[in-house]
Amino acid sequence: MQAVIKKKAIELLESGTVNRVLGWKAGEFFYDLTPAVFTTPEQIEKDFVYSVFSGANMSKYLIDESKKEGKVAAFIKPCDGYSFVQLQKEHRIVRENIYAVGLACDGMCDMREIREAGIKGVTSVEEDGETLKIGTIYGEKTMAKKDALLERCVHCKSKKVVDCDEMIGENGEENRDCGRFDEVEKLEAMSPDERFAFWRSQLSRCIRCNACREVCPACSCVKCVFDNPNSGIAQKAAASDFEENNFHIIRAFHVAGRCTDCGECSRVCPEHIPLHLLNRKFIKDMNELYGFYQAGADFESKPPVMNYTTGDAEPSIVYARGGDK
Amino acid sequence: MKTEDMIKEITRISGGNPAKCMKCGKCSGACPAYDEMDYHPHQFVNMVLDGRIEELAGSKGIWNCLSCFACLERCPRSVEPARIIEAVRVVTLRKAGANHLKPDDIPARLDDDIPQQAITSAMRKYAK
Amino acid sequence: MQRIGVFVCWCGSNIAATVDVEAVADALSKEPGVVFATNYQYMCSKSGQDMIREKIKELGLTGVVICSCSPRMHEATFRKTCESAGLNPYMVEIANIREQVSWVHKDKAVGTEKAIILGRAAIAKVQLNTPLIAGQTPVTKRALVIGGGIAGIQTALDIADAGFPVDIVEKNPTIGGKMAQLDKTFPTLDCAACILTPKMVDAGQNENIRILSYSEIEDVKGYIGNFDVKIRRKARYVDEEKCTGCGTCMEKCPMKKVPNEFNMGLDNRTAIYIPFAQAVPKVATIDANYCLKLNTGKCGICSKVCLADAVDYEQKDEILEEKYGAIVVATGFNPISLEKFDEFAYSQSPDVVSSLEFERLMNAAGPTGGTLLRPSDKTHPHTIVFVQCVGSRCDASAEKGKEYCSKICCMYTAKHAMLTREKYPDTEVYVFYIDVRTPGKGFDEFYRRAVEQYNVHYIKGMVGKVVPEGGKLKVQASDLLDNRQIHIDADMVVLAAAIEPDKSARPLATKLTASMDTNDFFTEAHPKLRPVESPTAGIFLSGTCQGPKDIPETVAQAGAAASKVISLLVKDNLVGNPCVAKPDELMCNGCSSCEKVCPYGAITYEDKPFRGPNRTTLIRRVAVVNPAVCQGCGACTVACPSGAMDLLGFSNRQIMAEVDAICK
Amino acid sequence: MQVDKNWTPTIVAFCCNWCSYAGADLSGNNRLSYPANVKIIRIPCSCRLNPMFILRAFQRGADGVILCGCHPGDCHYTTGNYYARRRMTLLFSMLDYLGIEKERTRVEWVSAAEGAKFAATMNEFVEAVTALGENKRLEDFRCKQ
Repeated sequence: MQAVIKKKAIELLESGTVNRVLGWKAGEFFYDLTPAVFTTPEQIEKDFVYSVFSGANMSKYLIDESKKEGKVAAFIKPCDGYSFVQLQKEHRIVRENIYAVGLACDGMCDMREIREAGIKGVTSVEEDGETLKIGTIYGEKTMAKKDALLERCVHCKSKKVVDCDEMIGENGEENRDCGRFDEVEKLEAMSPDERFAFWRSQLSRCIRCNACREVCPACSCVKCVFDNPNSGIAQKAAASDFEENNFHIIRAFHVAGRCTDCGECSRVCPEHIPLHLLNRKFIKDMNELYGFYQAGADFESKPPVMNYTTGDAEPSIVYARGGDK
Repeated sequence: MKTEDMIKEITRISGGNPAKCMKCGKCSGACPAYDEMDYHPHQFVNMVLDGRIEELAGSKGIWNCLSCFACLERCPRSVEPARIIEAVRVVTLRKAGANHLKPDDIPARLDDDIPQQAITSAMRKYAK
Repeated sequence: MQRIGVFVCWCGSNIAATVDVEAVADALSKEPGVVFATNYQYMCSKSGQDMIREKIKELGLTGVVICSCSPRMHEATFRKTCESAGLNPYMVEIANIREQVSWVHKDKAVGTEKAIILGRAAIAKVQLNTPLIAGQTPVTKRALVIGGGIAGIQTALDIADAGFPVDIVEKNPTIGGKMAQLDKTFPTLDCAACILTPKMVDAGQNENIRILSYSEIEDVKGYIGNFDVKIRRKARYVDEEKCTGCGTCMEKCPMKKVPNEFNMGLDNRTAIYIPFAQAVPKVATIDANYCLKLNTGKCGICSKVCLADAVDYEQKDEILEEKYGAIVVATGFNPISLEKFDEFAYSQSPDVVSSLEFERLMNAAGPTGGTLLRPSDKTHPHTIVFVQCVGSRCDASAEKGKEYCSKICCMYTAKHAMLTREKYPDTEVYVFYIDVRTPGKGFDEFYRRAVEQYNVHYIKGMVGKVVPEGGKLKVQASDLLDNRQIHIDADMVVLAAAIEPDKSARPLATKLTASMDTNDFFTEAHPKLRPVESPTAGIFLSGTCQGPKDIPETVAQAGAAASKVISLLVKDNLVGNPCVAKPDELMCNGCSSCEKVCPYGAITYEDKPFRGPNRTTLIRRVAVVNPAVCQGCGACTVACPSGAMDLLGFSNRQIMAEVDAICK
Repeated sequence: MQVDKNWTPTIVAFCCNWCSYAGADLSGNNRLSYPANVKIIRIPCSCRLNPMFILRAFQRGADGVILCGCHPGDCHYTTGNYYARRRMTLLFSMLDYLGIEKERTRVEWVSAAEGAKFAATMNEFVEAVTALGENKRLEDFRCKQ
């Protein structure tokens, strides 16, 4: 796959279709791939990496990149694709300045899962069909790829790239039966006390590094309310339980209906807080109450929070739904 | 079964809602078996709504409904009397506990001219 | 820091009996920013107001808090008071200590404590108040009426009567609309043409009215008082100024096989045509789809025979740009397509007709010259079956038809039945009905006349199917009251088709940013209290574009819409509500969230240059609120994720300050 | 839980200007009493209520927050309460999901003619919140005296 993508990237540069390519390169470690912009075929040959760790959602970088001189090539995985379309709907990216190459994706891996499987001292990871060949300082080990997938890939909601100029690999289909709400349901079935305890145990670890916000394609405000001294709720660090809750509730609310469930927030959280469970709660509620909605699946629909029907459920439905005492 | 439960059961099986009926009578206007029945399609709906189900179930008319779906096709309110009458028949049969046919018996009785709908309908009636 | 004066009102004993007003004034005098606090018997009295004025001047107050009755009662009063003393009226806040305190809490200690808290909240809010100035926008004193049916004509006539210029934009070659096609009108049975055509002539001759026929709305920009409208004047290939409407071209035109839409396609017309004798403007139009000259380049007869030299095959569509202060939508209705109702054999037999077609068959100017003949064999029908509610009152989940009652069918069917029996007493007439709905002046009497005097057979039931067979129409129907199925061999079947808004209405609504319901009827600003206004300011509704209506209702609504337009156009300037949404450009993402929830279409977007890093310039799309259109509901403020959108007078910080003061 | 007998909850009621604020006025006009812990904040429309305000109220020590607006279909701005209805439904569901007592938040539609309903609603709501006791789960300890 990497070879094909590199070839395509070089071809696009050399043909003059684009003057730069948005892709991935190795970060501090081989598994923390970071997005990067390449301008020459040489750079691509040398640094461009596409591996099972190319999880980073590229769409947010296009907000700035698409406004620069000339066309930029971007490689769009299915989940990036939803954000890509959503951002176009929000007029945040200039589509004409982008050459989008859709990538068929069968899941990205999580280094944490590999470590948790007891594999230490990892020096390389190679994909070999269904298995991962893992080089370690203690010799080569293997592991099934499905056991190392990122959470969002375990419950992959779609393999379809909604919008691109060409595809590498076969475009896939949506999968509404992916079980991504199972965890939410488990929480809903708990008692309020248990839920409170669960979320305290999670959110109290928040160090307010803002990684979730910075990586989130929906959290792309020019200026975030939490950074704006005039908003009345600006804060640098959470000084109390309340502020820990407040930040995440407001953040989830602000992206409700625009969140494509790309899972980046949870992927980057250094405290491993399952933040996607907050967004998914909103998505699940909206699906159940207002009909299925996938942000970024099309160019026309209004998000449920910016829409209504005269027969919508009353807020009191909350008292009747979900887990009770 | 209590009357209310019967109404609920019939509504559930039919998938329709007799309360939507505006009593226009288009069903009875469309029915080709009208004269074969003691109660007519528009009456089915109303009788279910009124809870006069015993009376309806006891009538011969319900067995004369051909399930041609003319009423269902033309009903402007999506009440779909054909489904309701089918539901009444199903309830009647189930109540009688008389599964005249076992599923295994059905194939032997099939002939080529039986419409697919009738086979399905027979399965629903007789199979437990 | 503001310099705030607090004035606590006793309201006689209304407040003072259960609130210790002195303690309230005393406590509030210690709040930050408060430079003066007092209490007085009646703040709203002249001497009370004088005291406020005096203190504003004497102490240089920059904010005023009045603890008194509900702001719904006297907010306006106190705002005026302060304005007359030179203080911006929006620097006043009211703490409602009567309706919310003294009248609902009996215990004086409890009441006093709550009054102090409400006072504190008001003070906290005033701290953050900013002077607001209501914007003024000039009004273009000209109205646009879209649609030239009876609704549009009446609205235009009434507006013109008040002295304002009006343009009527009509997509067809003539005004007149559906009413021009009708034979008689219920319940008086006057001839539709006799009462409509004089109005059409009036409209054509009125010096304040300009009729732009054969034209469509291309684009609408702007807002109440200041709309910029682009109107497409479709090429009619005839110079309107030169054409005298003599009709010679129509006589000579060799293309005579064009379905005549005015007669519902029941006969033919020529390619160059005037829709009907009383058309206004009485100008010929060439139908480009059929004209031989335009399609093959050969012919040109009309041009040769035209003495006025009016025919111009080179004419092109033109775009007219005009400014208007108000827009009235009067786009009307059409009967629904009956294709999906083939149980009635509409597409199988020409003798199954819609009511509007029947109307033409009865009309003296219609295809049969007013003699009722079957379309198939031009013989006189002896048995006619009328079917009501065809496509009306259908379930939402049904695949065909409309959920609503079309309202006019019961009456026109009674009219048709009656007229048939009157002219042709040897005809048997059956009307199948579900309900006969006749709520209108003289309506039920009319229907009863059809039954009692004219012996029309009204049968409660519905036709289940119609089968053409041997020159007859076999009608199978139910008679619910007799509990039998009946079979009639009819010569004609007339279907009372549901009516639906004209297809042009939906794209027009988008251009106007006016809202519509799921049936494509325009929604009104308030279903009871503002029935002729759209929620979008400056857009008014007339006739069936808002919902099914008969002629008297349409005319009444047309007049009402006109009076609303007139009361807008007489103003030189519109004074806005200054408590409107205001976006902070520096924070705006341009994501369109706010626009999606704005019920008034007050928000647009602009690409603006901003300073970027390293002396670069970045172009960003940002929201712009038109204060003349914004009504200040605040829906956008919550939709905005970045908090760039705020509401003046009810800003995020003001409301949070109130929250803080109350929860302290 | 230990309940201080003298403790009364702090309730913030956001009322839309056109219906519910007028309804509250009417309950005053008719001298229909409700507990003094209810403090009303006037907003132009129920759709003006930002979830931030609700969280802020809890932070600053409110024990219950109620939003009152025009009945759906009667909004002065035609559509405001429809948006408010969706937003509040989702927010309340989220609060419940975080384990915060769902009885602390409520939406009621009160028309300008429903003074009696306003008073009854407030009585009922105060009772419900009193039964729950103090808000501990969304408070900010720094804001306590």
